Order: sequence, then C-alpha cells, then structure tokens
Amino acid sequence: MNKRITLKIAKIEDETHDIKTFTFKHKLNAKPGQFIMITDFEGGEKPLSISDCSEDEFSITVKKIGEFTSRLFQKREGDFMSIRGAFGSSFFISDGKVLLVGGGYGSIPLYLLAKYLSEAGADISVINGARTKNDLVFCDKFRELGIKLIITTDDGTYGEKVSSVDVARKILSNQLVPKPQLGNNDHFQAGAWKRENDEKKKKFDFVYAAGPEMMMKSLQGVIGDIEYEFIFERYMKCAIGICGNCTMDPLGIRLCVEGPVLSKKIVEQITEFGKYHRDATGKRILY
Amino acid sequence: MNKRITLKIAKIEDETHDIKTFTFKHKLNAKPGQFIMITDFEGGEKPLSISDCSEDEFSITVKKIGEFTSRLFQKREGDFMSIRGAFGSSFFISDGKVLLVGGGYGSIPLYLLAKYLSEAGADISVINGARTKNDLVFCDKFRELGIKLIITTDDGTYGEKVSSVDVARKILSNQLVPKPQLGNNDHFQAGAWKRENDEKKKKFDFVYAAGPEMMMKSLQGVIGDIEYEFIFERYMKCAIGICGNCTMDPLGIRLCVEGPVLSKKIVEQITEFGKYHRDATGKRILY
Amino acid sequence: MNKKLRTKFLNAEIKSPLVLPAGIMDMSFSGLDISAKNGAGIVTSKSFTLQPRTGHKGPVVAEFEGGFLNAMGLCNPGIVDGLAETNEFKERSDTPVIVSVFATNVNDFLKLTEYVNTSKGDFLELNLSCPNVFDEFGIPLAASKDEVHKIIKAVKKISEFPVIAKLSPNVYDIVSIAKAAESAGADAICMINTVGPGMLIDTKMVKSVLFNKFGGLSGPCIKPIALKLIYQTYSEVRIPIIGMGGVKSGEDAIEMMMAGASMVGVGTAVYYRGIEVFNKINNEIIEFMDKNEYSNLEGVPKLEKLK
Amino acid sequence: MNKKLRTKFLNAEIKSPLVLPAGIMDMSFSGLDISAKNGAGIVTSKSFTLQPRTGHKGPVVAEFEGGFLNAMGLCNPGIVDGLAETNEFKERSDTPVIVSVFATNVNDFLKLTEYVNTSKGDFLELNLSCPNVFDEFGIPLAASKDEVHKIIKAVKKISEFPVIAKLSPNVYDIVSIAKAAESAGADAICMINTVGPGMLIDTKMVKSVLFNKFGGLSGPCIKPIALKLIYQTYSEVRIPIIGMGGVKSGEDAIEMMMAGASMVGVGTAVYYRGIEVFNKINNEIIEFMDKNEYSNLEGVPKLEKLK
Ligand SMILES: Cc1cc2nc3c(=O)[nH]c(=O)nc-3n(C[C@H](O)[C@H](O)[C@H](O)COP(=O)(O)OP(=O)(O)OC[C@H]3O[C@@H](n4cnc5c(N)ncnc54)[C@H](O)[C@@H]3O)c2cc1C
Ligand SMILES: Cc1cc2nc3c(=O)[nH]c(=O)nc-3n(C[C@H](O)[C@H](O)[C@H](O)COP(=O)(O)OP(=O)(O)OC[C@H]3O[C@@H](n4cnc5c(N)ncnc54)[C@H](O)[C@@H]3O)c2cc1C
Ligand SMILES: Cc1cc2nc3c(=O)[nH]c(=O)nc-3n(C[C@H](O)[C@H](O)[C@H](O)COP(=O)(O)O)c2cc1C
Ligand SMILES: Cc1cc2nc3c(=O)[nH]c(=O)nc-3n(C[C@H](O)[C@H](O)[C@H](O)COP(=O)(O)O)c2cc1C
Ligand code: FES
Ligand code: FES
Repeated sequence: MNKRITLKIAKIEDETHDIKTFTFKHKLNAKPGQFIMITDFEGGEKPLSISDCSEDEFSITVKKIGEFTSRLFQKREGDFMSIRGAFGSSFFISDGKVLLVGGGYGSIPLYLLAKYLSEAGADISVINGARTKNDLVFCDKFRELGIKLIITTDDGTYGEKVSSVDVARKILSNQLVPKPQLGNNDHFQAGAWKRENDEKKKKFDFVYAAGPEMMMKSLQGVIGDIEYEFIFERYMKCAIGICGNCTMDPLGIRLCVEGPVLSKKIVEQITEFGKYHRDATGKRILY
Repeated sequence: MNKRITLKIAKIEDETHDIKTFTFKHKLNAKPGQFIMITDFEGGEKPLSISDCSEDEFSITVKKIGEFTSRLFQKREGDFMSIRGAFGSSFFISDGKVLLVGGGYGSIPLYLLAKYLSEAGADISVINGARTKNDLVFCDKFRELGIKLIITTDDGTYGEKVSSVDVARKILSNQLVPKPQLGNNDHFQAGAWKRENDEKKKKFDFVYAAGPEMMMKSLQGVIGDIEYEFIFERYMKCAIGICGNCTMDPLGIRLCVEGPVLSKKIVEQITEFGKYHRDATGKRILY
Repeated sequence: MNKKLRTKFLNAEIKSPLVLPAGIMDMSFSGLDISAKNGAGIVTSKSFTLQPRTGHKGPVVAEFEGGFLNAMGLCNPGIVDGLAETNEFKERSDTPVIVSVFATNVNDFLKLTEYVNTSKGDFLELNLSCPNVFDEFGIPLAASKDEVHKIIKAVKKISEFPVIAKLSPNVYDIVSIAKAAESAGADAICMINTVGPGMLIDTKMVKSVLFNKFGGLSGPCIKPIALKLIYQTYSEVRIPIIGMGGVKSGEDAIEMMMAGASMVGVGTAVYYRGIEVFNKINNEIIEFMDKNEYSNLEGVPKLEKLK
Repeated sequence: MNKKLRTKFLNAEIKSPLVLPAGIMDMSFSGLDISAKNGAGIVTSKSFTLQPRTGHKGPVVAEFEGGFLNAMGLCNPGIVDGLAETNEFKERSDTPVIVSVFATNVNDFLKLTEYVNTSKGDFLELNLSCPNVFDEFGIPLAASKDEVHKIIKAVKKISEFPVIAKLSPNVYDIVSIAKAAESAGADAICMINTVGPGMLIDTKMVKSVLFNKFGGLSGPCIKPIALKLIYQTYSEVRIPIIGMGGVKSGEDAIEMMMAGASMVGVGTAVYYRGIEVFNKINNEIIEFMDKNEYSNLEGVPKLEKLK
C-alpha cells in the first residue's frame, strides 16, 4: 500500500523533554512493528514506527534528532502532515511467556506490541531501559497494561545503575523473576525480584527487542536458544523496496519490505548486524 | 472491457455466397446485440455483431463488403485474429409475444437474440427477409429453434415477392397469424397464414428489428404503440466512447456505448434516423 | 450548475472550469451538446483541416496500464462541414465553443482562420502539435518557437476570436514555446496534447497493435507530465492556461489548477467514467472546495511559482 | 535456470535475458546478489559519480496511476566505495555485472572509467541521461549526438570493458543519438531511462509531492514509449539493445524483444511483484515460448524493421 494521505495532526503530547507523540484520525490498520513514511513537504520524508493504532486513529512517537524531527516538533495540532504506509513486517504475536526489551526511544514500537500480546493472553515482562531517567518513554502506558514492568537506567537515575541486557540475562536465566508492579515501584530492584526457591521456572517462549543496535547485539548473546524478533533501523528512502538503500548484508533483505521486524533465523545470518549500516549515500558507517 | 485478446480462428463456415461465420474458442460472455472490434493488424479494425455465444466459444458472421471483410474471407482456420469487446448495449429479453424482423445480413444479431428469447419462454415469430434468396442468412438456425419463421424475399426468389415490412404490418395487426413452420415450408405464403376467425388475437408485446436503416424506418411506421428495440450501425473507430464518430443526432448517443441496440424511447428522438449517418471523416452521408 | 464553479476565461463567464478537449466526442454537434449538458463549461471541436481526412486505418486506439494510445490521424470532415456542426451546436447551446484547427504552415492556418471568422465559435485554437514539419534547424513545428511565433502572429492579425495555442509536451523547452506564443499575441495556452508517441505489440501476431504503429499517450499516466509542464509554463507566462492530460477526478482537476491552469480539460476520462464524467468531477471539485473552505475557484491557491 | 532462457550478450553467456537496471536494489553487494539469486541474468550497479552524493531530500518517490515518479538525485557512495560493493558481489556470484557511471563531461567520465578498469565488473555503462548540461546549441547532453559521440569515443579508447550507452527518452531523435553512440564505438545501447520528468501535487498542503518538485516516470505506463523508441533504434543500429521501461510480465518482456531488445531490464516492477519478479517473468517467458513453440530466445521473432 503506497497511497499517500494527508492528514491533520489531531493531538500532540509530550512524552519526554525530546520525545512527542503525534496522533492522527485515520483508519491505518497497522500492525505492531510497522512504520509509516511521513513528510511535511519541506524537505525530508522519514520512517517512524506506529506507536499506537486503533480503529480510527493512530500515533507516532518521535525523538527530536535532526532537521526533520526538529521541524516536526514545531507543528501544532491542526497542521497537515502527509503519510504513506503502513509498511513493513510486524511482530509475531505469541501467547506464551514473553520478554520485551526496549532501549531509549527504541521502546516506542514495543507498546503497541505489548497491547497485542496482552490481548492474546501472553505472560508479558517488559524491560524498559534508557541511558537516563529523562529518556524513558511509555512507562505509564506500559503500567496501564498491567504487565510486569522493569525499568532500568544506565546511570541509575531511576532504580539501580544497570544495563537492560544484564537484567534480561538474569531474567531469561530465571535468576530474577519480575513481579507485577506495585504503583510506580517498578524500577529495577535486584533484591526485590530475586527468585524465591519455591517459584517455578518456566522457560521464556519469545523475546522481542527494540533499541540501539549494539544493545540488541549484546542481547542476542544472552538469549540462548529462545525464539526472538528484533526491530531494526536502516536509512530508508523509497520504503517500497526498489532503491536498495535499506538492504542488509549479506542477504539483501530490504528492511522496508522484509523488515523492520526480523526473526531470529534471519538475524543470525545478518553479518552487518552490530557492525555497520549505510548512510544516505549508501556508504557503510561502522558502529 | 477493452482488453485485447488474440485468438485462433477455430472454425469457418459458409452461410451464403458472401457471408461466412468465424468461430473462436474463448469465453466472451457477450449478450445478444453486443459486438466486438476485430482486426488482423493489416489495416482496419471493424465492428461485428456476436452471432453466437456459448460458455466457451463465440462466433461472428460477416458479409464480404470491402477491403477488410475481403481479407477476412481469405483467412483459414488456425489463423490469428485480434479482438476487443464485447461492447455496447444488448437486447431486452422479453418473455411475451414478440416479433423479430431482420433484413439481409442484418438478421445476424437476431439469431442469438432468438435463442435467449426462446429460453425465456417468449412466443417468437421471426420475419427473416432479404433482397433475394441468396442473401438469406440463418434460416436453418432459426428453424432449429422451433419458432415461427417467415421468410421473405423482395424479388420473390423464395416465396412470394413481398417486403418484410408489409408482412410485419399484417402480422402486427393480426391479419396474418404465423404458424410453426412445417419442414422447409416457411417461405411467406399469405394465403396459408390468413387468420382463421376462431384464432384469438393477442397483441404483440415487443418488436425487434435489425437490418437496413430504411427498412427499420418503414417498420417504425407500422409498429404502432408496441415497445421495440432496433439495432443500428454507425461508423466506429474507438468503440470506447471517446472519439465521437458514432454519435447519433441530436442526442449525442454514442452507438458504441449506449448502442448499438436502442429502445423505442431513444429511437423516437433520433432525428438522423433514416436520414443520414457519418463516414470515417465525420461527414454526413444522406441515405 | 453550482455557482461555486463559475469561472472567467478571457472575459467569458463560464459555468464550470471543465473543458471538453479537441478530439473527444466532437465529430458532431450532438457530441458537443451532450458533453455540455453533462457539465462541460467549454467544448472544443475536433481539429479541422482544410480538406476532409479519413484518418488512419484501425486499430486507432490501444489500452495499456495507465492510459491509451491513439492514432486517429486527425480524421475530420474538413473545415466547412466541421463548422456546420459547430454552428448547429451553437444554435442549441449557450456553452462557449473552441474551434480547433490544424495545419502545417502559416498559409493554411490563415485560410482556416478566415473560415472560423465566419462561424458561431467563441475561441480559435491552433493545434500546433505537428511533429512532422521542421524548421530550418530540423526542429519540429511543435518545438520551434520561431514557427509558433510566426503562425500565431499572422493568425492574430486576422482572427476575430481570441486565439489559443495548443502545445505538444514532446519538446525540450515548452516554456520558451509558450512564451513565443504569448509574445506573438496568443490569448491563452492549451496544454498538453498527447505524450510520446508510444507503441504496443501483439506478441502472438508479432505486429504493432496500432496500424499506424505509433500513437500518442493520453489518460491518467500522463498527468504528472502535464502538471510539470503546466507549472513551468504558468511560472513564466501571464496568459491563462487550459490544463489537461490525465484528469479523471476532482482531485486531479484541483491539481491542474494548483499547477497554474485556469480551465481544465477532461478527455480520455470520458472512457473511464462515462460521459457523466464532467458532472462527476464538478461535484468532486465542489466537495473539495467545501471541505477545504474555498468559496470560489479564485480562492483555490496556486503553487508558488518556480524561480 | 531453464536452458531456454540462455542468451548471448556481447560474447557473454547469460542465464536469463532479464537485467536489474541501474538504480534498483543496487546500493549494496547484497542487493545485487539477491536480484541475481531471484533470476536476473545481469545486474547493474547504481550510477556512480566521482564523489559520494546524498541525493535529494525526501519524498523521493511518488506513485500515480500507471507508475512512479522518482527523484533520487543520483545518491551513491561514490565510485570508490561503490566499486567495493561491486567487487564484493563478484566474489560471491558469477552473474555478470554492469558498472554504471554518471558524469556531465568527458574528463569525469574518463576518470570514472579508469576506476572501473580496476574493478571486477564485466561491462561499463555510461548514464548519458543528464538534462542539465547543454552543448553549444543549447541542447541537453542527453540529446546532443555530438556530446554523446565525444564522450563515448574517449571512453572507448581506455575502457577495458565493453561500453554500454544508457539513453534518455526525453529527446526528439533518440535514433540519431544511438547512431552517434554506435559510430563512436559503443558496444551496446541501454534504453530507456525515466520519462518526463513529471510532477504531482498534494492538494491539501498545496505542495509538490517530491521535494525536488520534478521526478522521472518509470513503471508500466512508460512501456509504450520504451517500445517505440527501442523499435526505432533497433531498426537503425546493429549493436544490441538492453530494453527497459515498464516491464512487469513475461508478455511485456517478449514485447521488448520483438521491438528489438536483446536483453530486458526490470526495475519498478520489483515494487509491483516483489524481488521474485525476475523468476516470475522468467517463468512467464518460458510459458510463452512453450505455447508459441519457440525453442530458444533467438527463435522469438522481431518486428519487421521500420523503413
Ligand atoms: C523502521 C524505522 C522506524 C523508526 N521509528 C522511529 C520512531 O518511532 N521514533 C523515532 O523518533 N524515530 C524512529 N526512527 C528513526 C527516525 O527515522 C529518525 O530519527 C529520523 O529520520 C531523523 O531525521 P532527522 O531529519 O530529524 O535527523 P537527521 O539529522 O537527518 O538524521 C539523524 C539520524 O537519523 C537517522 N535517519 C535520518 N533519516 C533517516 C531515514 N530516512 N531513514 C532512516 N533513518 C534515518 C540516521 O541514523 C541519521 O544519522 C525509525 C527509523 C526506522 C528506519
Ligand atoms: C455495431 C455494428 C455491428 C455490425 N455487425 C456486423 C455483422 O455482424 N456482420 C457484418 O457483416 N457486418 C456488420 N457490421 C458492418 C461491418 O462493420 C462492415 O461491413 C465492415 O466494417 C466493412 O468493412 P470493409 O473494410 O470490408 O468495407 P469498407 O469498404 O471499408 O466499407 C464498406 C461499408 O462498411 C461500413 N463500415 C466500414 N467500416 C466501418 C466501421 N469501422 N464501422 C462501421 N461501419 C463500417 C460502412 O458503411 C462502409 O461504407 C456491423 C457494424 C456495426 C456498426
Ligand atoms: C482519441 C483522441 C483524439 C484526439 N484528437 C485531438 C485533436 O484532434 N486535436 C488536438 O489538439 N488534440 C487531440 N487529442 C488530444 C486531447 O485533446 C488531449 O490534449 C489529450 O488527450 C490529453 O488529455 P486526456 O488525458 O484528458 O485525454 C486527442 C486525444 C484523444 C485521446
Ligand atoms: C528509484 C530509481 C532509481 C534509478 N536510478 C537510476 C540510475 O542511477 N541510473 C540510471 O541510469 N537509471 C536509473 N533509473 C532508471 C532505471 O534504470 C530504468 O531505466 C527506468 O526505471 C525504467 O525501467 P522500469 O520502468 O522497469 O523501472 C532509476 C529508476 C528508478 C525507479
Ligand atoms: S528504502 Fe528503498 S528499498 Fe528500502
Ligand atoms: S466509436 Fe468512438 S465514440 Fe463510438
């Protein structure tokens, strides 16, 4: 589906100091993990994940990074934006015991995923990490879903100073057992979540991750043989699978068509994973 | 439907000294009165009525007139022809008491119509006329349908010397009552078909005509207030309703789209009927 | 018709911005009439030549994904019989009519203009899209600003009607040709004629589908080309533009206007949406105006001009 | 791959007549590789320039009925990094690769050729479709037979690979340019590049959809234009033609061959039918050959040449 549609911004909400959510009234029919291309026709058309989507509206949640996102931050409710999509692959919806690991603004696509998983009856734990407290997104939204939420910060500004991958390792190996949160008491507390000896060990069925590529690369090392899906970012121009800018080596996977959500089997074959990506010229940029 | 399809001629049959039927194996889904555009890519693409059409094949029946039809007459079974269509309006299928009047090769579209009417349970009389015996088409085919057939020739080479319009007038006014034919004994015989006094007069519900325009013009004068449909010919080029070559004054009716079958209500408004038509340049040619 | 659609074109009051272009449904007065009755604000005659022309042998049209090829070959009954149809139309309708004429040299254009002067037409359109006549540098008439200037200048001297130059898109620099037309006195530009030309092949018979082999492209797929050329031309000339090429919906018509068109032609879409296409598009334009709160067509904004 | 699809192109044995054209799925070695794995007989690199280019800001593509506009703006990592991708591809695949390069003058084309000489490429393609550089008569490079002749002649002197001239359709007389290329020593012609360009407008925001405003047309709707130009060129040159423009099906590919193409490019159809499009078309070609009893591609007839 590549039909362009131009819509008014129905609502703008602040998520953090540099992240906002923009909501549009339009039946998009997007699934978790999919993205749209969005433009204001002032230069730049950018891929953004669908952060929420219902019968008659959808949202994107955007971190202010450079030229385009800065201009987007100056828009007001009622301003037009033009979109095409939704594009790309979406997450598998498991109904088993699942762990979601999000880093920084990478957590954005995980909220809609968690909503779908929750509806499917999955047993959901979310590790929502960020560099620092101010960069955490969607904590309240995750709380509303009534799932097991673990919030981590690299610098300890919220809970202990810990990396989300470390926490994931402990949870996946059942050293730690996340409990449903009590109020806002959901920052990482290793002590509180130590496994009691009487707690049953059930293996995780599925891991989902979204965030900085190096985070996902480390996470891959601790997942073991559990099935997983990661969501990636590559430079996108056409989003319809012809320009080749978003291909991943050595498979020639087009992230805009076969991605952005890639399954374990594919991820394991991607040699550029955690090594390099390509910029707008196609040049390789090392991580 | 304007998709072109190129087909092998499956069968060629002689109808008269200058009329042949060409059959193609293809599901055309055409209704009585509709036509195709046909070409051999050697110069000329011409409108021809569907003379027969079943689930998996259709036929056209062609009179050799000029350049294109002469070339068509040299084709053999297995040769390719390229067609698009079916185009245009089709005949209303009545289940009442109906009269079909055909003149010369004009009778061609009436056979498929008679087939449909017969299936619908109509009480069918056909006047199949021609200038001379050799120009009569489809007599056997009409006979096979088991309907009331009256064959007339202007020059009396088959039956009496009589005009089909005259016969139509007498039949429509119930002076004559056609009887189901006996063997080939179906040439016009005024004496044999005189109405017996005890025969009930049921009014005709519908008249259909196909043939020379002047014949239809005269026929119009004897139909009275019975509903009718006539099938017309005008010079056709695009057959998709844009070039305007086939329009009929003063309505701007496009014969290739709103026609070739026109109903009483329309025919009555057509001022050029029986007066003039337009040639390939658009110039008016008087009848 | 809805007042919102009222528009001015060269001092005439027009009831809808939609134009029936040359070559579409215009071989008879009744073809013009039914188009006007279905909502066209202006109708155009077939391009008349001095002598009648049968045009090319068929097939003369061929469909492909996104449009049609046509090689009608300028069939027309000649200027005398042609104008008779135009006059008969004008006796029945108050819809303005553009008389289109085609020739390959100044003299013939002048003769045609003299005929048109005696007619009941409202505008004279010069179909300058001939690819087969070259100026001294080997540039086709359609692409030669000198030829175009010469013809229009001469015609303007004697024409009793406003003169519209119909331009071919198949040139490097349509703007320079439009400017040449303007400076020669043309009152308006009509663009674009068909694109290409192109060809299609029947793979079973190994033959080109059109008997003329080549035919011009019309229909939805030429819209982007039309918009670009109209926009470029609008940015540099002051005379009004009748924009056409692939218009099928109200949205398309609005695009044309935003690109710079004052009036919008609707040709091939008569196939896609029936002869009712004019009223359908009229209604879609009104819908668009209501939704976006434009109370009249002048209020519909144009793109910022190219610098 | 099916033997029926085997074909020769400039003395190379090719497994399928289908070509991945420049600009499609070719920013990485893996993009070339997946296209070859999916059935392309030859793959082409992105058109490389001496320096890296970011290309135009987005939107860079826009869909319309019958095709796409694109204004990528020749984004590419530059010849050095570009050839690294090409070489990495050749280490994994025996599919021949065309290295496409773009420049606006002879000197830069020569520098690019020197780089390509050191690569593992198989053919050198000169993208001569620049509309923005003019010869002394104001004719764009793409349309100037003298410029084209000059560039090819110079490149041929030093190129270690056969040289293919990629031509723009947006010229009056593509045949004269193809002939100029041939007489300068070009080994093959590749045609056509994108058509137009065109423009689309967002009517709500009153903005052109492409940030670059204008973009070239590709996809099904340009097929008739491609066929016509290929047929005209085929009728007058002896060197082989890589035909492309709107090919989406086996039937389309056969049309291209009948018009005179030796090899057939499939670009935008990757969008319409997925990256598997090459094998889908390969299969449709085989089906067509079987149905019409052609045992090899050479047996598929061409149209009679134009006189
Ligand atoms: C599938 C996908 C989903 C994404 N979802 C989100 C999301 O939900 N929220 C969010 O804030 N961001 C998301 N991004 C990243 C977002 O596209 C960039 O942050 C944005 O494009 C930056 O544009 P800019 O002009 O502000 O910054 P620039 O200064 O132009 O670029 C800054 C960085 O952003 C990235 N970027 C820029 N343009 C593109 C592009 N066309 N395609 C991919 N990356 C680009 C590059 O890494 C670049 O170095 C997603 C990216 C992808 C590929
Ligand atoms: C809707 C329709 C259905 C028809 N059905 C039949 C049919 O079933 N059988 C049949 O034999 N004939 C039918 N005709 C007539 C048939 O089209 C002409 O006989 C045929 O086109 C003659 O072509 P030609 O080259 O052999 O003759 P030409 O020498 O070219 O022309 C002879 C006469 O045929 C008519 N004619 C020629 N070209 C056309 C055209 N493009 N459109 C309309 N009329 C044309 C004209 O009256 C012309 O004067 C039909 C015509 C129409 C409009
Ligand atoms: C069948 C046909 C015949 C045409 N004849 C003429 C003509 O005689 N004179 C002319 O100037 N343009 C002619 N044109 C071009 C149209 O006027 C118009 O410029 C073109 O078709 C683009 O508009 P569209 O896409 O809405 O059809 C013709 C087009 C078609 C399709
Ligand atoms: C997104 C895109 C990028 C292109 N980039 C180039 C290019 O860099 N060099 C070139 O010679 N042609 C380029 N082209 C043109 C194609 O190679 C091809 O000639 C054209 O698209 C017609 O083929 P198609 O209709 O099959 O796509 C590009 C086309 C598209 C759609
Ligand atoms: S962005 Fe063009 S192929 Fe993915
Ligand atoms: S034949 Fe063209 S409108 Fe009917």
